[in-house]
Amino acid sequence: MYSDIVMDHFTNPRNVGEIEDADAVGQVGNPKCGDIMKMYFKIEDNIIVDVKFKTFGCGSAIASSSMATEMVKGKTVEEALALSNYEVAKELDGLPPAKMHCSLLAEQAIKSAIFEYSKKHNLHYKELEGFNPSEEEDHHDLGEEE
Amino acid sequence: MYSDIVMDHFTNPRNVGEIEDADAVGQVGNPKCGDIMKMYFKIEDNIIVDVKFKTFGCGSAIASSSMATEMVKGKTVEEALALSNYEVAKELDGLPPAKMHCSLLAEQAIKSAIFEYSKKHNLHYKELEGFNPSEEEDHHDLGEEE
Amino acid sequence: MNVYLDYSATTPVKPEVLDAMMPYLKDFYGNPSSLHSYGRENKKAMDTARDQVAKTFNAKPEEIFFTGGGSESDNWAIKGAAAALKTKGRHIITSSIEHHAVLHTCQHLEKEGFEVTYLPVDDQGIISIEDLKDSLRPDTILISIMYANNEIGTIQPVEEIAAIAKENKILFHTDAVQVYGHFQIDTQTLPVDMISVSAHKLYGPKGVGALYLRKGTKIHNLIHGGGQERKKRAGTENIAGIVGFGKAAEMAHENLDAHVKHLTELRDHLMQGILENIPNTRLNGHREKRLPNNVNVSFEFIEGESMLLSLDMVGIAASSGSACTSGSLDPSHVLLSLGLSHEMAHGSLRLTLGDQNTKEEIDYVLEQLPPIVQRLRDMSPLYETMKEGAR
Amino acid sequence: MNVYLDYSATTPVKPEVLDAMMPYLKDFYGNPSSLHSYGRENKKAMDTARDQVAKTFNAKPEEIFFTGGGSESDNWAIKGAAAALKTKGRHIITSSIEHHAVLHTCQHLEKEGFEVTYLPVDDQGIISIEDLKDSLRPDTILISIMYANNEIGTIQPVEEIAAIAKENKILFHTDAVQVYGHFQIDTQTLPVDMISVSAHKLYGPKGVGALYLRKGTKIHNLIHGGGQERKKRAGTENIAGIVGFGKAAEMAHENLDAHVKHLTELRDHLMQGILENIPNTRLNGHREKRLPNNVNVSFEFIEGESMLLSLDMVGIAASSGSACTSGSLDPSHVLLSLGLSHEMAHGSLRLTLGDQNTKEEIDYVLEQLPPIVQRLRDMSPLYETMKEGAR
Ligand SMILES: Cc1ncc(COP(=O)(O)O)c(C=O)c1O
Ligand SMILES: Cc1ncc(COP(=O)(O)O)c(C=O)c1O
Repeated sequence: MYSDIVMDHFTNPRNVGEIEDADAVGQVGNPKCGDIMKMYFKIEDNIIVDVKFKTFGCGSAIASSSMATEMVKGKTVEEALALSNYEVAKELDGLPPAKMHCSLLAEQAIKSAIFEYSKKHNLHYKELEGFNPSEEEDHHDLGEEE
Repeated sequence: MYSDIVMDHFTNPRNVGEIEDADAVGQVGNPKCGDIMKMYFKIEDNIIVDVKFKTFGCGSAIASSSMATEMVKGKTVEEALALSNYEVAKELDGLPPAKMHCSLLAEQAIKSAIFEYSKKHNLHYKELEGFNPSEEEDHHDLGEEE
Repeated sequence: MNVYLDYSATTPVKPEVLDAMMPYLKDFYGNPSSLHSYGRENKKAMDTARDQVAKTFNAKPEEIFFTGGGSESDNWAIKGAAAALKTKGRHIITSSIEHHAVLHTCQHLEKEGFEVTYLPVDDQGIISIEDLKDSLRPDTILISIMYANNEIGTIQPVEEIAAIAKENKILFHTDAVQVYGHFQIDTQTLPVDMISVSAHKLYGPKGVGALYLRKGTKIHNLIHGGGQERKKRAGTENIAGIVGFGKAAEMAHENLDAHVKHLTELRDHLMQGILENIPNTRLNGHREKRLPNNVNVSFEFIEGESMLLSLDMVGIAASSGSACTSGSLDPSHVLLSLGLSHEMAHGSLRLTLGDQNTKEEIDYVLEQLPPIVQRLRDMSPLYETMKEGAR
Repeated sequence: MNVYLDYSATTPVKPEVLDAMMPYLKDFYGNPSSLHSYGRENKKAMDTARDQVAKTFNAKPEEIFFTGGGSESDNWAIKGAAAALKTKGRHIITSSIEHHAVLHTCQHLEKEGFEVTYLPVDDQGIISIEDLKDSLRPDTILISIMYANNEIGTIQPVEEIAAIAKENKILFHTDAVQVYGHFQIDTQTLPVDMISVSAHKLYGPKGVGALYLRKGTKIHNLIHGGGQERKKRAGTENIAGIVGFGKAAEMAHENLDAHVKHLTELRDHLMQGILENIPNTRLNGHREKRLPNNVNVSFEFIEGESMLLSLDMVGIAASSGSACTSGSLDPSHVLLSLGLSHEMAHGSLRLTLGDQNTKEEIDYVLEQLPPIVQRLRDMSPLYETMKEGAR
């Protein structure tokens, strides 16, 4: 079902944990859908110098968090904001269709954290235009019946 | 499905044929239901001295005809009239439920022939009271649905 | 000699098919819906089988839904379409010679308020395209006409029917249980919406079938429940059966031409041998538009069951349209629809061939059959009457 | 070590069962409806299987109808009763924790104009008899309540329900798929009208089931067509499957007591081991009124799929009520019906035992599970929040 890379990131997730004095924290998802992702960022001179996550969720949610944090570490804030869930899924060697929303959650956790950061520091990122962290998406595939 | 006795009477039917100068002939059944039985009797001094049959029908119809003719041969007319289809079926070591009507057909072929005989010779048999050879019975088991 | 000539009733399972099934009866017992590795193996096997079956129809795997057999597929297609479209209309068109799985389903729907036109057939068993056109109504929602008949082997003008259905935007279902494995059905060129097939007619296991459902065709479920078969057919999957079906379907389509050629030769030899050597015999069904493995004849003056019993005693397995073989009142509705008298319908014999049959077997049948027919005729009061009439 | 703990999803086929099936996959391929000897053998085998299953219910063979599985049996019983009785009434009573084969069927009937009462359950998963009585209406035609639940193992007061149904002359159907092979169901003493069972839950093959239908109970057919199963369920019979089912049913009922004792011991060992060693864990379902092979627990703060994956990596096969295992939006309707929060429902783990399990295996699970739970909790933001709250 899952690629070897997903299984590797699930078994040995990178960047698990918290950052006590984080510059930005973002949390997305809700327990109803079975996924909550929380990301902590340490940002210096517009560079993401450290990132950690905690995830309540399925295997692909954990792997997506792990991969996404790896992908933004050391990047500029703008670069992090430009990361799309498709890139995360691609780096994971693919996700099952029903699990694509997990990668989206990772993308949104990053955006949500930086959104908070931009508010605090009065910064403006055009990648965040229209982004609303409290907007809950109905991201599950309901499948088809009758 | 069929007992050995049925199979024996089907494979080597006794008394197949016609009697040219029969004293009584009876035919029952109709092609719609897939069974027609015709019996020929030679009767002397109230004794059935010879009997033959012809049957269009399934294995149990042929076996029932064969067995019934054997059972009435050498008997008095009254004894022949007293023969019930259950006795024929029993002698055959049983018939499948859906095939019991075949034995009934044999009983009726005998009655029908003797009915004709009684008419011709102006005889009266109490066993034939109420018997009507042209009355067609809906003897098939329709089974159950819904 | 033992000669099985009842392949249209059911076929043996090919050894290769059974080999493919065995691991799923033994080691891989997981539920394919499960997440763990016991289930994952089975999920893969199901995917392979679905691909195999899809390929035979030149279809997408998502268009194949596994069922518990041809009857379930027929019921699902017809009831499912009727339920989904009942607000659009309540008229269904079928033929008078369908398999009972279609016929009784339609009769059931009549009780539920649908109207059904049963198209008559000509004396060879073919519907008239004119009749079909005439029977179309604005509220017609479904045409269900079988590809080939299971008793007499007659093949319907399916391309024309499909074209008419498409033109009039009416769903078209075909029961292809008897042609599957004999003809290539190409869903890219034939505009059919639903096709019923069954594994045990093409050397697969019993109790598995499939419904081809063209992408976008919306019908209601027949079996509600779990999310199996993309939420369209509930129930833990019969994995071994499905794997066997996939393998059987693949094998059948690998050498379709050789298979059909072999069968056609044997069939024609058998058919001619019977018609030439046994008088008062009629071929039932169309001479050319006919399944390559079907011979159906009626012998006057005798009844089918006694013929089958006699054949069975010399090792020949066949079937008959006589009511006496089924315990029902009337002989085959198919034979009666051709215009046969009850006697002739009762006297029918169906011999259906398969991969394993040989010319020697057919010769054996041609040797055994005439004396059997003669023996039964000699016992028949109808034959006697005929002879007397001729005197 | 490989430990299969998903017996409620499906069981392996017993070697004796497979042995019984093999001749019908190989040599005896005839259609049991056929007259010739190829078919007659199979007819006999079907009769034997029917006797075997009938015996387990202390019922008559004529009361057993083979189907394509538990889901089909459920659909047939409910839709068949609804259709047969719709002129009498249109109200059906069921529970909120039925298997989807019952639940989705009832929801489907609602769309067709029936009214359905879904009885709630208490926090252990048991319906209230008072609720049931209160929900009765003059137009109630059917009560369908499962014998035991497939996820949490809770057993319903079936005797009381049956008595109420009988008193009020309402048909009573029970989905006994999960209890079959664990408990003796005696139809002579339990006044139930219809019972659904499935072969692959008691070491038989997948894709076969049965409906017990009390003599005299009139329901409509689900699958119309040929005259199989005494004209009540059409389709060429899955003989090998049916023979295997008969054998499996017989074997299961031969040593029911020893089997249940073995399972109960292992279950209690596993249950206690988990509850005692892993904090913030809740047992789902009733402690005593419970299937002998079912353990269902919720671990706070973690999600089920990731638990299953982790267990699978150490060779343990289990299942979960998390939505993430099924791709649906909501976690198990059963767990939510108990009053569990979404988090707790997502964090459920179902371990279901079978004949093959040993104490060593359970010890292995008890050794592997705590660190897996801890590792996932350490990754969970919910666990973090809880700890912060406690600080
Ligand atoms: C309680 C219950 N009912 C019905 C079913 C459906 O049975 P089947 O998978 O044989 O269709 C199952 C198992 O999946 C079950 O556990
Ligand atoms: C034309 C046709 N349709 C449907 C069926 C039913 O298929 P199954 O026996 O697999 O249910 C058959 C065979 O019995 C058939 O010949």
